Amino acid sequence: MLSIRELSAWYGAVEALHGISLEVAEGERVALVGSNRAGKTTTLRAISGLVGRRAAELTYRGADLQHTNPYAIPALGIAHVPEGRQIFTGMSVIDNLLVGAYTHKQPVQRRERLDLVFSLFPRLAERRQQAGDTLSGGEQQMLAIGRALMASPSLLLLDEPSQGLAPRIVDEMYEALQRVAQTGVTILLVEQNVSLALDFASRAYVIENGRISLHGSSEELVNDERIRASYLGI
Amino acid sequence: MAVLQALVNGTLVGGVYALITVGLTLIFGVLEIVNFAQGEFLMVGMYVAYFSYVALHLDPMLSAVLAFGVLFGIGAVLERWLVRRVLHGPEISQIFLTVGISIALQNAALAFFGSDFHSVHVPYQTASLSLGPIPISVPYLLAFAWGAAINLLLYVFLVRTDFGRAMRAVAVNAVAATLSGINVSRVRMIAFAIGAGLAGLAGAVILPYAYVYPTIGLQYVVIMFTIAVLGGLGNVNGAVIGSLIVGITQALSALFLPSALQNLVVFALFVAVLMIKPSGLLGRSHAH
Amino acid sequence: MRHFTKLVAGVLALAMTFAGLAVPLAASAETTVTVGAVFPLTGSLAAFGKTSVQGLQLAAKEINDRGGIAALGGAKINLVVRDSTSDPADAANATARLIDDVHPIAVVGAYASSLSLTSSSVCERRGIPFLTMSFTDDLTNRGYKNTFQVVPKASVIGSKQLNYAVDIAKAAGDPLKNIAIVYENTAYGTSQAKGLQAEAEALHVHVALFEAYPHGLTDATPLVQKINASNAQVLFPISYFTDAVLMIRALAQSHSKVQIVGGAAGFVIPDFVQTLGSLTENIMSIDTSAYDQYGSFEKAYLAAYHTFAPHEAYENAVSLFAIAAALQKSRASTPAALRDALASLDVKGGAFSGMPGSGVKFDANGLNTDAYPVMVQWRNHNLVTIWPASGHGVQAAVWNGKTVK
Amino acid sequence: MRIDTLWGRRALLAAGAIALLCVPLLHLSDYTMRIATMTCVYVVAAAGWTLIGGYANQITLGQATMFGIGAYVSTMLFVHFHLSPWIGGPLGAIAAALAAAAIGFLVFRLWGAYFALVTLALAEMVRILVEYAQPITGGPQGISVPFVRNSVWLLQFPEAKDYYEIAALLVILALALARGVQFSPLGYRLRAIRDDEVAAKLAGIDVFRTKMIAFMLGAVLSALAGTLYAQITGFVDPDSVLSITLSVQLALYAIIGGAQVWWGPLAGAALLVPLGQAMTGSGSAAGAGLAKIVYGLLLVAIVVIQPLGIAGFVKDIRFRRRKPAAPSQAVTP
Repeated sequence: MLSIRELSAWYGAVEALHGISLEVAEGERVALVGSNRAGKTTTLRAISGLVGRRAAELTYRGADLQHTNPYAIPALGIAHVPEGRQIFTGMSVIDNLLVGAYTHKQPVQRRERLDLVFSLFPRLAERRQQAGDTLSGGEQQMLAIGRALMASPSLLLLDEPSQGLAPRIVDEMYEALQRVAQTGVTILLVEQNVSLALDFASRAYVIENGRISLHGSSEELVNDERIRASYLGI
Repeated sequence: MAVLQALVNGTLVGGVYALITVGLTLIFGVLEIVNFAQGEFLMVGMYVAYFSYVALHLDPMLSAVLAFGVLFGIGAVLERWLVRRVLHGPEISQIFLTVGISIALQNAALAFFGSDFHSVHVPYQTASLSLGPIPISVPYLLAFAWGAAINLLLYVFLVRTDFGRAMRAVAVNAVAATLSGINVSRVRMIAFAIGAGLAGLAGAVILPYAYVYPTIGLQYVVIMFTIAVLGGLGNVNGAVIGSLIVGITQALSALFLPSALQNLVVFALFVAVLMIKPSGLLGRSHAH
Repeated sequence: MRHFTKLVAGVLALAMTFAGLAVPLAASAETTVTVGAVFPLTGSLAAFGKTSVQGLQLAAKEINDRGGIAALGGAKINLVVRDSTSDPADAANATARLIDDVHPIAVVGAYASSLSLTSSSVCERRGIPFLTMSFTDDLTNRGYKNTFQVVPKASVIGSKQLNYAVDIAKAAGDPLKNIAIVYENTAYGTSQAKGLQAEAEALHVHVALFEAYPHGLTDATPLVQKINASNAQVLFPISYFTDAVLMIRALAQSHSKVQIVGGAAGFVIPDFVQTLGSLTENIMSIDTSAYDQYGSFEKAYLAAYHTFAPHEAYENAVSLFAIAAALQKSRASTPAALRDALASLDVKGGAFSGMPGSGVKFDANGLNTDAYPVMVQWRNHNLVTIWPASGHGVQAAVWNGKTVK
Repeated sequence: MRIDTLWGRRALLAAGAIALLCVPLLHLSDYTMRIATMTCVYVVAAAGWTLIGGYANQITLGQATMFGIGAYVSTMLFVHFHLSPWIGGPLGAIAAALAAAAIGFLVFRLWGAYFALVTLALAEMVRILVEYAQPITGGPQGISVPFVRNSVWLLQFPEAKDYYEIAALLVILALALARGVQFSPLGYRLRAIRDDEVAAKLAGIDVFRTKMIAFMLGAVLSALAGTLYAQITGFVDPDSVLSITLSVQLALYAIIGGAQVWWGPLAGAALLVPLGQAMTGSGSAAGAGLAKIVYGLLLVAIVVIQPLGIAGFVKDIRFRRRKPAAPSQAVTP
């Protein structure tokens, strides 16, 4: 459903991705792993149009993302949970979620999405009137994911959901993500914690210095010597 | 008694100030630029009301809606063609772009409308109601009512509607807003247009007790800035509170101090507040 | 990008065009006498600059229609107008440029005192006569040889404003005891208010409120509250139009019945009655010219601009009439000769009838000693002269609703 | 042609300075010389703005305060104590530097728009106080500088053009200072603050002190310009030397010329002062209004196209700089 061929991306005049190719099929869970500054976040930002990019192919369900305005991409079914959560500070939890549902105007549908988010993250329901920036880090991450889910996405781009969170919270988060995936949402996950990522995803790409260096099923990669040495510390 | 009268007057004037200032605050909140042409938008609004009165005998309280529309259009065009280009540019461009627009508007008014003073004649112009022994000016009261209504409407718009929420979202985090499917450029354009429109509306509403000529904006612009910064630039509720503080301070200080020093007190208060809280009373702190 | 470069090019081209327009064609010198006019046509004083120029243009037309300056072979007045802007330094620049460009025999300007002060300095240094209807005392206190003030100076206007009011009140049987003076914080306001205050002290009138306010009010209610609290019998506001309007409306809203005696400027212009309508009824003001005595000038102005002629229009016209009279008398063809002719000028009646004293005669400092202020009053949307009672064509004053005989 | 050697550049600058001093040899009209003289005054005043506003990006909208202090202090000393402006001017400059220190102490922790607006408010406070202190300052009526006699010692000459050489010397002094600062360690520190204040602080720069030095130096320049202005016009009042309009104008000259380089104020004032004068020539309000619309539009066009002003255009030409072809649309927060 998401096809990427020869994707390059720039920050200003600096090229940060050098022609990567990547496929995500309907219903899959795919991880993109690599070290710091390897280009993982840039890949997601390039898909969402937040950085300058050029590609031989960059399509989602046949729609050409290169010729779509960044703000129109969510309406195609892609929801992006950015690195560092980026919740709307000063706005309440419920307002954050409602902004997430900006492209979905029907009240009934919104009600359903809200119920779904609150059932996935009951703690958000408790704090619905609280300002977003008064939440704990884990709650903020849940809010960011919940906000993305409000748009009823078919593809969820997740950028470092475990960053800066206590292990217990991370487990809780990934349980919730499992349930999200079970509802049929395709997931492209960027994660620095490689074992966590390979655990969750069925396939993974390894990115190094802006290029894809390896890809395969999670099982293959877990057993790959290079991966074990460089990323899993075994 | 005199104090009570001053409080009443100060509150009324404060309500009017809130109406005049809220547009500036909205523009700063969403686009993070200080619009130095806001006084000229007010001036154009006054001319719209004046010409509506001359040509159509429309009361400024009604032509205020028309003034809003005209300035909304002007604001949208200016944002689309000019302001947008400096939003990511250096601060200097942001400040002096709107200074340039204000010079051009002032002199356009001079060239096309002439330098004469204009005002309107409405029956309630010098009327006043009596609240016990305290007279309350009707034109101020009407302007105050408009101010209250607009601030309430704006509040409802920002809090209860999707587009208003989107506007707040853009103000806080434009990237996350884009990722939520919000057309950030369009939201900014409309925020600028609404901000300009509100200045136009305010201009119309104050016309019954004031007058218009090309450089009238200069008389209001400093007080606008003071209030907007005092309340916290970008914070709409802050603008209301700042307006009331300035209105009441002016009225009360007039009781004890020479009128010539009236604005000195306001400025001193303004500087003092910023020394204690550099982002204004209700302003959010910026990581700049 | 390219289309913006074009925009800049266009803007520059336009600017150059204006710059080009500004350079006048060399005047054919034989049959014309060039007189310069420097007035604020832009900025906050633009409205008054405009009416001043209108008055001058009508005066020039009147002189030319009557065959020009007969003594100079029917030479026509060629009036060259320049924008002083509302800034004193620019007024000086504009004057210097005017002198360089067209070599006028005299300059008339610049309405506001601050502009006239710098403009007259330039004229003094170049030896060009400068005629003005600005009020400030400074203009003729500096020992300049080339500055001529056709109107009484501010301190005199201020003292007469009170003096006449005291006389009128006495005649009405309601002696003046307690007054309020509010004045704008400008050169005009402060110098006139000082004259008023000094006169009040001399006449033992109690000043219950002596208050300066910043010019360009956005709200007059605090000021009006002070006025009301002072319980003054009479209010003497010294204000330009904009503040006068706010103040009078706010006074009406507070049900104030105080008798207003304005300090000229904003109180005696067409905009005042057009804006305030019947609120102007019985408001008095000191003034430097008598509207009901303008004669043919008044009719010509009304026909051309559909309002009565404000005092600055007439008084600037008087400056030009004085120049014409001096030229006629002396056949002067140089600024220096004109200066001497002006210094010894003594004319009465005719076009000068609208000036109280109906004449122009300058003292050593260049002050018109014939002129004195008059009190005028709004009646039924018109200004009538009411004091001094001995003057020509003076009508009865109405003091606090009571007609004074 | 490019002159890249150190001595070559110095020779060029010296030639420029000499050319500036030799302008009177052209025998231009009195009016033209008057405008040339006024242009020099504004170059110096705008250079004062550039040191803080341009070099450090602390956009003050209150530079008129410094100009006004220079004009008032020297004029008051001259009128009340018959003190020559040659002494009154430096005293005014010291007073302005002290005022700058006080203002800087209050405002330097504010950022961006807040900084700009607070400097504007403080400038208005100064204007109100000067108007109120009538016995000393002459209040809103201002002070007329009496013409005593033609005298170098009293800095009094009959014509504005007679001030030209002094004004030109002051320009050379001011630009030498501005250039010196630009290429000095102080200049690097100011640039670091302009680019990123937080990073500058982390790099160990005493941000407050650096801004303060630039602000005070700038105040001295603007104040000296104010002194000269008062002598030339023979009249100071709050509206002309302490107004917001003047503050904005000084900043404009610097910005249009290029706020980040020492010669920006020169380029800006040399373009805008004569242009502004040319435009006021029209004899009708509509014409004058139309001319000033052009002025406003010119400003709009320049800040939109080239925020670095004339200096930016020159840089583009000299380096034939081409922007890298932008890839498809990107959103910046």
